[in-house]
Amino acid sequence: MSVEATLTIQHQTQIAPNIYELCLAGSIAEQPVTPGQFVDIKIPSDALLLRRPFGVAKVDTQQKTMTLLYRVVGEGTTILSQAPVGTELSVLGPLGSGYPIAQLQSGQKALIIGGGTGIPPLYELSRQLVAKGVQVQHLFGFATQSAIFYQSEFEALGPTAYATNDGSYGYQGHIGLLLDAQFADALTTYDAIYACGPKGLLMAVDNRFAEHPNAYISLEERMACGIGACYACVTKLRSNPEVQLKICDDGPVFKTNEVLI
Amino acid sequence: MSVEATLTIQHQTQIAPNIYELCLAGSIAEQPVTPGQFVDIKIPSDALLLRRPFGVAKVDTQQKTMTLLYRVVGEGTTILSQAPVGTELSVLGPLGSGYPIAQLQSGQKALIIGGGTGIPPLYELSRQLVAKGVQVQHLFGFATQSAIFYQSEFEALGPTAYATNDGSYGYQGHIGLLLDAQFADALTTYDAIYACGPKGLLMAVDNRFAEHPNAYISLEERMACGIGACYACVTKLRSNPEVQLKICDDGPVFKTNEVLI
Amino acid sequence: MVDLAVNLPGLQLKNPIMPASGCFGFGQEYSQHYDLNQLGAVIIKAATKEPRLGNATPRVAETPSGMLNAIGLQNPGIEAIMAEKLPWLAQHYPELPIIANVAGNTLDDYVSVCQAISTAPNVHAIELNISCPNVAHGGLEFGTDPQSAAQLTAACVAVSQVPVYVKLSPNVTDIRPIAQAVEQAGAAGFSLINTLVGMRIDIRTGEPILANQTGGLSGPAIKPVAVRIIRQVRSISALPIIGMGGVQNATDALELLAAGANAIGVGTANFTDPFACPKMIEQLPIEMTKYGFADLSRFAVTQEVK
Amino acid sequence: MVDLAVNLPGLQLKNPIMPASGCFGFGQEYSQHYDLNQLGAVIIKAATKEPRLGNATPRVAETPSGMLNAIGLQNPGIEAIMAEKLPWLAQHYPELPIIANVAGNTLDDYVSVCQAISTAPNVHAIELNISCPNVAHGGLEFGTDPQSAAQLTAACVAVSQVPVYVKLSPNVTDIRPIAQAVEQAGAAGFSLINTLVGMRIDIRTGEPILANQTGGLSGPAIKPVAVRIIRQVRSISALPIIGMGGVQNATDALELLAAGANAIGVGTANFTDPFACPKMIEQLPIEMTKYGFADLSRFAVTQEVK
Ligand SMILES: Cc1cc2nc3c(=O)[nH]c(=O)nc-3n(C[C@H](O)[C@H](O)[C@H](O)COP(=O)(O)OP(=O)(O)OC[C@H]3O[C@@H](n4cnc5c(N)ncnc54)[C@H](O)[C@@H]3O)c2cc1C
Ligand SMILES: Cc1cc2nc3c(=O)[nH]c(=O)nc-3n(C[C@H](O)[C@H](O)[C@H](O)COP(=O)(O)OP(=O)(O)OC[C@H]3O[C@@H](n4cnc5c(N)ncnc54)[C@H](O)[C@@H]3O)c2cc1C
Ligand SMILES: Cc1cc2nc3c(=O)[nH]c(=O)nc-3n(C[C@H](O)[C@H](O)[C@H](O)COP(=O)(O)O)c2cc1C
Ligand SMILES: Cc1cc2nc3c(=O)[nH]c(=O)nc-3n(C[C@H](O)[C@H](O)[C@H](O)COP(=O)(O)O)c2cc1C
Ligand code: FES
Ligand code: FES
Repeated sequence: MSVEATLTIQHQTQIAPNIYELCLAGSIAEQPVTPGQFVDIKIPSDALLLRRPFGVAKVDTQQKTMTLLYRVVGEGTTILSQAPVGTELSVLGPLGSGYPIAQLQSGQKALIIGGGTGIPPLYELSRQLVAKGVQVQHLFGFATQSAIFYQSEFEALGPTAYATNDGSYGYQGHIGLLLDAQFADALTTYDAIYACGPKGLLMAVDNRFAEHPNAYISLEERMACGIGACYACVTKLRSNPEVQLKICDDGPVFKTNEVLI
Repeated sequence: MSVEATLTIQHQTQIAPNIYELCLAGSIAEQPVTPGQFVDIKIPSDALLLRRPFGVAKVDTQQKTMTLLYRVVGEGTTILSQAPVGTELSVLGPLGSGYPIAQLQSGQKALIIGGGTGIPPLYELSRQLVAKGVQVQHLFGFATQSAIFYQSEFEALGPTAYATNDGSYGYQGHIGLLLDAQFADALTTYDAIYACGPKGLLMAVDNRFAEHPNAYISLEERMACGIGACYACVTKLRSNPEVQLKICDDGPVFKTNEVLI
Repeated sequence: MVDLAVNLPGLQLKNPIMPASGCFGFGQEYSQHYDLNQLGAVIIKAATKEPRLGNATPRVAETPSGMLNAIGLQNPGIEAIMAEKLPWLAQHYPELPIIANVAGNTLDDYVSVCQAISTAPNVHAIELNISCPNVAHGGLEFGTDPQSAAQLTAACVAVSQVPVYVKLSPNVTDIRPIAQAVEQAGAAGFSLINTLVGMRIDIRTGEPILANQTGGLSGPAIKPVAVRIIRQVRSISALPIIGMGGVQNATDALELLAAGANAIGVGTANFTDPFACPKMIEQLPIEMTKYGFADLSRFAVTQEVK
Repeated sequence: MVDLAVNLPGLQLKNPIMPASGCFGFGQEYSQHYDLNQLGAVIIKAATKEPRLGNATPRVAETPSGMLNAIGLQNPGIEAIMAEKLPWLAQHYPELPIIANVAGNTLDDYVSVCQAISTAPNVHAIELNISCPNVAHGGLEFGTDPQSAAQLTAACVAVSQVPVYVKLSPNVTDIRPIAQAVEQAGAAGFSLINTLVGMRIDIRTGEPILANQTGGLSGPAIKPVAVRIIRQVRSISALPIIGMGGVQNATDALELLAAGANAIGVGTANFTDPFACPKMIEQLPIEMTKYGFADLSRFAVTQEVK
């Protein structure tokens, strides 16, 4: 059940160039989320009507806090990044379907693939998997070394490999190339594959793991209602493009080979 | 010379139902104003484009602070009243012509007539007159006793008579009636007359003191530019209605009998 | 006690607030958030003869105090709406009046959808959408020419079991001849306004943000246009008007009522706040009391507008 | 170094930013605040044959991210403008290109003002205002009918010593035939857009806030309409476009340029911030660098818009 509630900014820190860690306290954080779910935030500006969707990077149900990680890209995130501690935000969530994890057992292996601002929800995913005893391998793509965030946080959960476009850290090149070079047998090695990131990354994962029985990608699209009522955020079923699914509601997580990216 | 500058909210207090005292600190307050001048404030909301005009109730050039008194009437003043201490406001001013006071000598007598939210700029006026040694008599109209603000402040400067619509304080009835009842010889008794308030009050004053050589009223009108460029705030010259004056720039203060109210 | 009831042809409403077409789906999603019985009525998403996939994505973009949409009338088609969507509403909210928004490519499309959908027991009125800016055919074409608008209206009125409200476009030089033609053709009322045509461009690419290039502008940005058009149509017609365009709160609703509307559609505001409608219904009596109105009858406006 | 220069018929501009007509008077007031030589040009307030008193007050009202105005073309008349306003500008800012906005009731009015004002040495172009929504005669009438628009344009072009840009109204069903007619009649370019027609109502009284009832809607609220119309006209014409409508900052200016404009008018933003224009001129190279543009030439758009 998604709810609309007022959450309060508990702290907010810039953790990389243009990347902010936002910690919100309030009732929505009393319940755990399915990793991959997102929240839809009303930006505190009268002129901005549409809520902004952000993946949930961490929920601490004891502290009743929720952490989001976001990049400043436009007007809404600029205003959000300037909101002081104590600001009250209207938050709608948790929304969407999230990544299935119930099928995994302790000791099984999961490959978590992310790029840029697709990475935040993968942190809650990795936390929940590790809590179940699943062994996680992270594989993250960034433009350049300085853009990397949450490195130690992820490394604390499992081995973490990086690819950077300019080669300034880890493998040089995009995630697809790193997959081919160092994780060529991932299709069979991992019990589950989870991905979130830019379109190119999702296509690379969708492509390589189309046949994997347990591989998931998370999509982004411009949204209005966030709850499936307005048909803003549709994507077509690959097996039958006459059927459209709503990313906000049926997604944002889909199985590989399920939808047309 | 009017300037645009950032002023900071130093404190803000509700001093009567819906009436706020707002103290702003910053460069504009380093210079004295002509009483009756106003400032034009950008409300901190992205959706509200037009600045709001407010008479200057007090300038303290030593402390570099400026005091405004305003009533919450709509969206802009509602947002302003909720702005916390420390908020930075873009302020344009001081604007307009203000009340002439140079002609008065120490010992001369001035009658200051105001109603409701027309009263704020009369405080700075009275302060400056008293500083010159002018004897001031205040005459203020309010809807009801609880609406009265700045009573002790004005009484400290000179005798202050009140009229309330419901008779809950002072004279019962509007200012015109009080003028007729208790200040029937004001035309000759006072060396100067100054008024600011609702249209009815201004008409009553304009009417009664049309012939007074030193009587002034301050007008209000909806404004856009605030500096005389857009022709939003015009009023017609009484002697020649083909000539229009701009309230923001030629006014807001006019001589009695000068313009069509 | 303030009385919010409104009686219009086909519509006995306990209050004048209804979600606008396309901004509330077929009610299911928002029913997670609150009891839809609070609403005066619900205007459901456009129904067309065949299922429609709509336009490519991105379908929405934000603008100052507004948004653009180019959904393209995606809907499951009249059959599925009759078989699933309307029955779901009838089952969960048997007392809730539904207004069916009808769209199509051709006159025949419109006629067949009106005929079918007006037989659904919970459909109390039709909102004839001749003003959708986001489809290649039909839609706006019927809405910009008085004669085509009248022809379509007459044909739909003839086959409909319920009153037909015609939803007009603000994207015209003069709305009055169109409103007049539609009234003469037998419309029971008007729905005003649909979206303005707008565009946003992504500076990085120089390309429109919306895949459809243009989209319909809605939200508070268009409220002054809605007020103007409602008052213009009110000045030449006594027919009921469902007013919409930028209503975010009870004060906005009162402004559209004061312009001449008899009921209020709420679109974009649902996205900003999913509880916008129930909050408005709660706030309306408080605001009305503040301004001294005991019921909605004083909002009977007939002034002429230049 | 980013190059902001723009060369248009009659206008060698050091940058594309110019205050829009009616929002900057004749320059004197804003010259208290900054050196007008920073501007690309100034479009002065509408000039009419006789002095105009304009409409009754209130003349402005606020709307979400916008405002309404119904000034009604108040101006001191062509004689005073030629005798005082233009000479003041020529004396204080001899290098500053002035664009004269011309309005009237009849074709003859327009013609005589164009003839006179185009002889002023600092008037480099005329902006023919056939789109003012706030006057009873002329204005909008010429702007909604292709034939009248063409006739007026041809007559004004014939008598003008400087290029004539025609300012079109967005309050039409289809702007393209009007733009085409105006181009064929000899216009040097377009000015897009004038205001949308809107209204605000005071709930307390049920009466419009503006004495004129309706007013012109400007500001960011209309930016998506401006972008759409600029792109529509760009898709059928290669003539230069002075784009305006809701430009508040350099990013907005780039969006209108990307839509197809060649220069940018700034209206309402001057009221929100008297320094809006110089700030934009300062910010433009920074924003352009961010997006990788070395000059304004890449903004040559010809895509078709549905
Ligand atoms: C399910 C989901 C989860 C997301 N999670 C994250 C996250 O954890 N961290 C993060 O940094 N970003 C995330 N994003 C992207 C984030 O929503 C956008 O970066 C943000 O909305 C931009 O807002 P803005 O006002 O700064 O940009 P503007 O460009 O000014 O926004 C204008 C409009 O476009 C929309 N928009 C712009 N970019 C996107 C986008 N990429 N996806 C969807 N809508 C967009 C905005 O929501 C707004 O409606 C997520 C997006 C989706 C759909
Ligand atoms: C020269 C001058 C001096 C003023 N001094 C004071 C003062 O000292 N104290 C005080 O309380 N009020 C004063 N006012 C009135 C004050 O400007 C308005 O009450 C205020 O603008 C209302 O803003 P709002 O957003 O709350 O109201 P809204 O009604 O939401 O405002 C909408 C628009 O209408 C304008 N508006 C509304 N009422 C008025 C009005 N009475 N006069 C001019 N514009 C108006 C607003 O500025 C805004 O542009 C003065 C007005 C003028 C012209
Ligand atoms: C996402 C979206 C979808 C819409 N779909 C429809 C539709 O299917 N049929 C219709 O007649 N109007 C449709 N509209 C227009 C609204 O019903 C309404 O007329 C318009 O948005 C103005 O109201 P608002 O400003 O409250 O949103 C849609 C609007 C939006 C924002
Ligand atoms: C107060 C005001 C007065 C205006 N006067 C004129 C005018 O005299 N002639 C004209 O062509 N346009 C006039 N306009 C329209 C503007 O020039 C401009 O086209 C419009 O406001 C859109 O730009 P903006 O959103 O930047 O304000 C006026 C606009 C405003 C707000
Ligand atoms: S955002 Fe409305 S359906 Fe997804
Ligand atoms: S407000 Fe623009 S001239 Fe007075």
